[in-house]
Amino acid sequence: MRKLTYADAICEAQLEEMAVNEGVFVVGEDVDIAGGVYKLTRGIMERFGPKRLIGTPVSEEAFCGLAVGAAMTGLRPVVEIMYMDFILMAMDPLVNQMAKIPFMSGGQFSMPVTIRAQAGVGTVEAAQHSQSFEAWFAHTPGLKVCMPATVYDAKGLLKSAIRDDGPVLVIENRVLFYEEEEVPDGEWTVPLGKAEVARVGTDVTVVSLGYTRRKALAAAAKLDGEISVEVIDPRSLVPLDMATIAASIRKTGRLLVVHEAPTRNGFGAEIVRHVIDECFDYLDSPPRVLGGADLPIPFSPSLEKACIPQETTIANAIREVCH
Amino acid sequence: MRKLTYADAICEAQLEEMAVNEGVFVVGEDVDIAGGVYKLTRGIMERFGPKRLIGTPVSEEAFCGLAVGAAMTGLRPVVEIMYMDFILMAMDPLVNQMAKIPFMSGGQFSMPVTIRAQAGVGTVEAAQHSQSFEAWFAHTPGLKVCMPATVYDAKGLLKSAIRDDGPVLVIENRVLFYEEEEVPDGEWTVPLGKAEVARVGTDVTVVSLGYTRRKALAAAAKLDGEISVEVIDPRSLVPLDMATIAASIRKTGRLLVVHEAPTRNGFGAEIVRHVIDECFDYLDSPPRVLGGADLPIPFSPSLEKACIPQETTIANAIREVCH
Amino acid sequence: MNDLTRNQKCEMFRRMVTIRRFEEEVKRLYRAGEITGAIHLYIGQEAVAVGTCAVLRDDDYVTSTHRPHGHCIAKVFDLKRTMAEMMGKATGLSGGFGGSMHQFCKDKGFLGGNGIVGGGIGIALGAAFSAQYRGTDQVTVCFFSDGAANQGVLYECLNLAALWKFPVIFMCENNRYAATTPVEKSACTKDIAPRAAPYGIPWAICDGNDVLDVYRCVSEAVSRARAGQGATFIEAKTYRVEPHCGIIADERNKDELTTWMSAAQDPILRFEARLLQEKTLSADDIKAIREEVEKELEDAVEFARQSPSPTLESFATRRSQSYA
Amino acid sequence: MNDLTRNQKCEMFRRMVTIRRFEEEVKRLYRAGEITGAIHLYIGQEAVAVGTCAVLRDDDYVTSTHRPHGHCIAKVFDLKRTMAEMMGKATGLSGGFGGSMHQFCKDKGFLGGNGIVGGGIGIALGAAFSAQYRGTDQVTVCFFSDGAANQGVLYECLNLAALWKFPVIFMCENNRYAATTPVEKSACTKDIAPRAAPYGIPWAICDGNDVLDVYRCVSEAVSRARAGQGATFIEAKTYRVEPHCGIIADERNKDELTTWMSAAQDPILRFEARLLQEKTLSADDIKAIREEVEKELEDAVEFARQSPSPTLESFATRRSQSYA
Ligand SMILES: Cc1ncc(C[n+]2csc(CCOP(=O)(O)OP(=O)(O)O)c2C)c(N)n1
Ligand SMILES: Cc1ncc(C[n+]2csc(CCOP(=O)(O)OP(=O)(O)O)c2C)c(N)n1
Ligand SMILES: [Mg+2]
Ligand SMILES: [Mg+2]
Repeated sequence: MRKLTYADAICEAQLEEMAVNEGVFVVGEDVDIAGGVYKLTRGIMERFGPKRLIGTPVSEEAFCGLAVGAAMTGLRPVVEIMYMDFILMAMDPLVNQMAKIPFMSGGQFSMPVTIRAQAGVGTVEAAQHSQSFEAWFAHTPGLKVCMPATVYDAKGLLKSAIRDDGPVLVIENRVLFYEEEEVPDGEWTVPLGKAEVARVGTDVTVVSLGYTRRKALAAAAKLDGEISVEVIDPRSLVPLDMATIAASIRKTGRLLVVHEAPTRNGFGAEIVRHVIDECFDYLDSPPRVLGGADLPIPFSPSLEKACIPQETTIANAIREVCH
Repeated sequence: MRKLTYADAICEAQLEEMAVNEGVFVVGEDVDIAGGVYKLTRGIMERFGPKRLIGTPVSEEAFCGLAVGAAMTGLRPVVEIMYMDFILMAMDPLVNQMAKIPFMSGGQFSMPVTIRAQAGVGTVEAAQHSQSFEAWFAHTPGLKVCMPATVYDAKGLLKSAIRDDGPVLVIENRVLFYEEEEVPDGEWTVPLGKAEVARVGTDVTVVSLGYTRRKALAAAAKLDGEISVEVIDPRSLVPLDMATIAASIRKTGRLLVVHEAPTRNGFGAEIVRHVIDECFDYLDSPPRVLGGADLPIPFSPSLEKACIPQETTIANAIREVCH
Repeated sequence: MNDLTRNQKCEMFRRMVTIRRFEEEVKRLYRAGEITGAIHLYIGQEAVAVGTCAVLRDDDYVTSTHRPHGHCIAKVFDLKRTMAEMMGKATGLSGGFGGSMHQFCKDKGFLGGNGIVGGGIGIALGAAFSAQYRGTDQVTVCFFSDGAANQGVLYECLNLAALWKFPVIFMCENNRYAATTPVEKSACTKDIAPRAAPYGIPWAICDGNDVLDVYRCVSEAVSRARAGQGATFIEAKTYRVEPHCGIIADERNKDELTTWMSAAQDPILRFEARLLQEKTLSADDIKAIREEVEKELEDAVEFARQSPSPTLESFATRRSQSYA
Repeated sequence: MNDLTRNQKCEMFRRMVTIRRFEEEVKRLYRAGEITGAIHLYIGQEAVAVGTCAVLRDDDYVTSTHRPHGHCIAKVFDLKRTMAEMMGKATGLSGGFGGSMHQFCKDKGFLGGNGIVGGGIGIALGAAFSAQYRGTDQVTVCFFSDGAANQGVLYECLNLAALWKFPVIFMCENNRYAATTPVEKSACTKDIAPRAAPYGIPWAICDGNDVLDVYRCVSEAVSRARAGQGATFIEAKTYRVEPHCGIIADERNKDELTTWMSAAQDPILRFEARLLQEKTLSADDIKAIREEVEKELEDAVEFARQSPSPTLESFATRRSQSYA
């Protein structure tokens, strides 16, 4: 075992995949200078040079389009979108093109594009630097979506994404970049579509997306003795590992979904829909979603905190679900 | 009473609001030539001239940005986006700018922009001309969203949208454009946030979005005698009239939501979440969503039909919910 | 063009006639209800597609638009599968999943039509990048029209293509209209090609109704691209003879239409006259070509009609492959 | 500039010094943890904001960027509320909801900073449209930098501004960097302004570290715009002295930095020298101005510190107003 940060896990995944497949290249703003603004491409220049690590102008639509064309002609692009908010400049290549061409072409083209985009609330960067769009992309047929919340998953999911023949959106969490965790030596992958039971419990199932996994675990620890909380991190949203979630709910009979994205039409609603479909008769109380406020994220630090789930609000919501 | 088409209802709403407020102007591609490609701006040029009916080049990002700046400085733009799919070129002005500026500016700026975009499956135009993004925009704090399914609502909701001081997305349905209905003479509005009970029933509640209202009504008629179906058209998704939906479910104990957008993380899931929150104890069976397939819309006409709810699949789904 | 052989010219003529007749047939089938959807015809622009693709190799790339039949026939030349796609059949180029606007042919480097105006430009950039990355001398041609020239992505891509010396040709078919909007109302200047100038990208304007002028201009651009000298921007002045799309009324000036369809302007009549005049082909040769085209077209329609629709099963298979 | 009065020059100098000192203070407060978030400092570019806004009226419009403090102070000149916004206080220009990147002031035509690179360009187009629509002679200035010049929306807007003769000035502050990327790596040509040429938009390059050169250039553009003669594109050559953002490491060449901060280049030192030389101000005048600025800045910081945070109640009120 060794210690690794989330940011370095991202670097490692890219380095390893670049080493085994020379069609893999990384493209994005500032990625080529000093390991990137957030140091998520450190070490790549030294090892693979500017041919395979391409810093771009601020032209998101063009370089995401470039990824589509490159993937259709035999390459395997990894695109870094600095903040997920900026993906709004590149919605045509993502949604109209890469998500659809494999299908529209009758299966002629595969589309091995990985989009790495960072989300996360908590760095006081206000409404245009705090958005979480996982629900949008989950609603876009043809895209896969995952949200690594641990260092282990940051590396393992990214490697699976790069190897996947379809477009995969990997939502990285900016608040976690420099957090260290113990990880195994060497290589590993985490398959897309496999949830992790992050904590075993018997009274209630908490499904947490991305960073909220940590807060949910903290809340669960706090409730220890009072309520036995099972925490599940789905890790990928599309495909979604409903088997693991459903098994948990058949045991606990209760569900709380937690995410930072706005509650209205968030991915929480989608999980509730599935659970109602598959586990209705096992439910002891109505499944609930604790998402972010249905507001843009305010700048003022105190209000920012109030807009997303926190350890205490999660604990309270768990209590309510278990009333 | 008189007969009016859905397209003419849209024209009337714009003409009437332009007459009472000289800050109202209409902007979009081809809107100024011969009443627009789909004749949704007929009569405006004759009455208000090119100053207030502005045909643009194919530059969606620029003219949606223009609407933001115009609204911030005292005007009341109505923007036509030809197909909703093309809104992907303008996500920054819509989501990062107009949805957020009223909030980020601490309430200094209002944002009276109406975006008219057309959706609809059934005209055999394949994956890039068939998308329904209502769930995305419902998930975007700061935007209101409505989906008129009748001629009456096409006019009434659009007038309310134009009068609203915040950005409102009006999703028009291309398949309905030339359908005629009987409507009252003169002026009316339909408030945002008010559902309509389109058919009264006692056994099951069907909530239908947009065009599926017609198919749901047809399915309900077909089931007459077998199952008594209540059909509710929420008309606006944000704000959502949960009171009307909840009252219906307290009566029927059963729910089916129908929409054309992909099922995964569609607005159906959001309605299910609300119903579970508010009516769990009244439910006799698990609420279900019958949405579109989680696939891009295929071109082949037979497959296109198979990808969205049809009268018979709705009837079957109603039967299942009532098993 | 002295470097073109008789066979080449003959083939170019054949393809132009094929496109014209294909489009006329599509129009007829659309009216008869055998083809449905949004159909954008290429009639009047045949010289651009053919003059361009005649320069290209099979392994070169092309990105196309919502008006792709001409480009597709010029590059792929598979009437049967193209017609089958128009009818949404399983034997179509895209298996019936794409339709008119989404013809794709991987084997011939045809990276697809595109329902999004401007949607192919970034894809072309990526194909050009890919050739450079893989160290091949493949060239990419990006077709678009005057309307698409107002999409910002074009300028992002011009900058990148210049900065990185990509082997790409931006081929702007200025057919004077974007849907119903005349180019004078959408572009602030008379010509579009000079918009490439500030990026240091060589640009040229050619007569888009003269297949040899197109060929000449594209040949130069392709040589430059293959030699690693980067991008070129070409504006081909032409005219869209048909209404924008099956469903849309056309309120254009009749005189304008008549002029562009006259023997002095029609790209096929012009090329035919030239071939006759320079005695490359005789009137009998031309008649024979036209008859062959007729026969092939008939076969293609028949093939398309007889072909099965894609089934729900093939649908499900594809789904499990690429769609989660 | 002979047409500038002593008072005007004096005020320009004061604002430049104010911006510089404001930014230095922000840096200090950021390090001390009193200001949080993503902070982009304007140090070194003061001549651009001040030279530009000195030409404008209160009812003219400005759109800004992620680096808005300079533009905001130059146009709005309300240190207290600007500083309060930096701390997310209820008395801030945006009530604490916007923060550093989202300062707004409707009364002074300040249409906001913008967290999206290029996000303000379309908004500026709309403000210019609006003035023309309402028949006023208001002018709009759109500030952006070399990085934003690679966003396609700029070219869409240039075309529209030219086509419709909008009273808008595109002010590109070429400060040589976009985050860590030097302009040579992002733009395929040396200058950015000539990219406006194909649109028929007059363009100019000015010395962005010389406030009088900026003033002169913008004056001409504003006259043209007010007279209904349409848009202008100005590139102001300047330099971003601080790292891109509080959190980002800076690996630039030290010599480059030293040169640009030298008395020969620093915009404030240059203007000061000039004012002294032409005897517009004495050394004492300058000292007095600097002291006044110091005092005002202290007051502003104190005001911000003492101000309350926005409450959940104000939040709820706003919510019911604008948010469904
Ligand atoms: C992004 C986008 N906006 C609008 C449309 C609707 N539309 C389809 S074709 C067209 C006109 C395109 O004109 P041009 O680029 O000149 O192509 P042409 O039709 O002349 O081949 C428009 C506006 C679209 N398909 N995509
Ligand atoms: C659309 C978008 N892409 C990327 C970013 C991240 N980002 C913030 S500032 C910046 C550099 C901008 O450079 P420039 O336009 O030159 O402005 P400057 O920082 O020099 O003022 C980048 C890439 C962003 N905010 N928005
Ligand atoms: Mg055209
Ligand atoms: Mg810069």
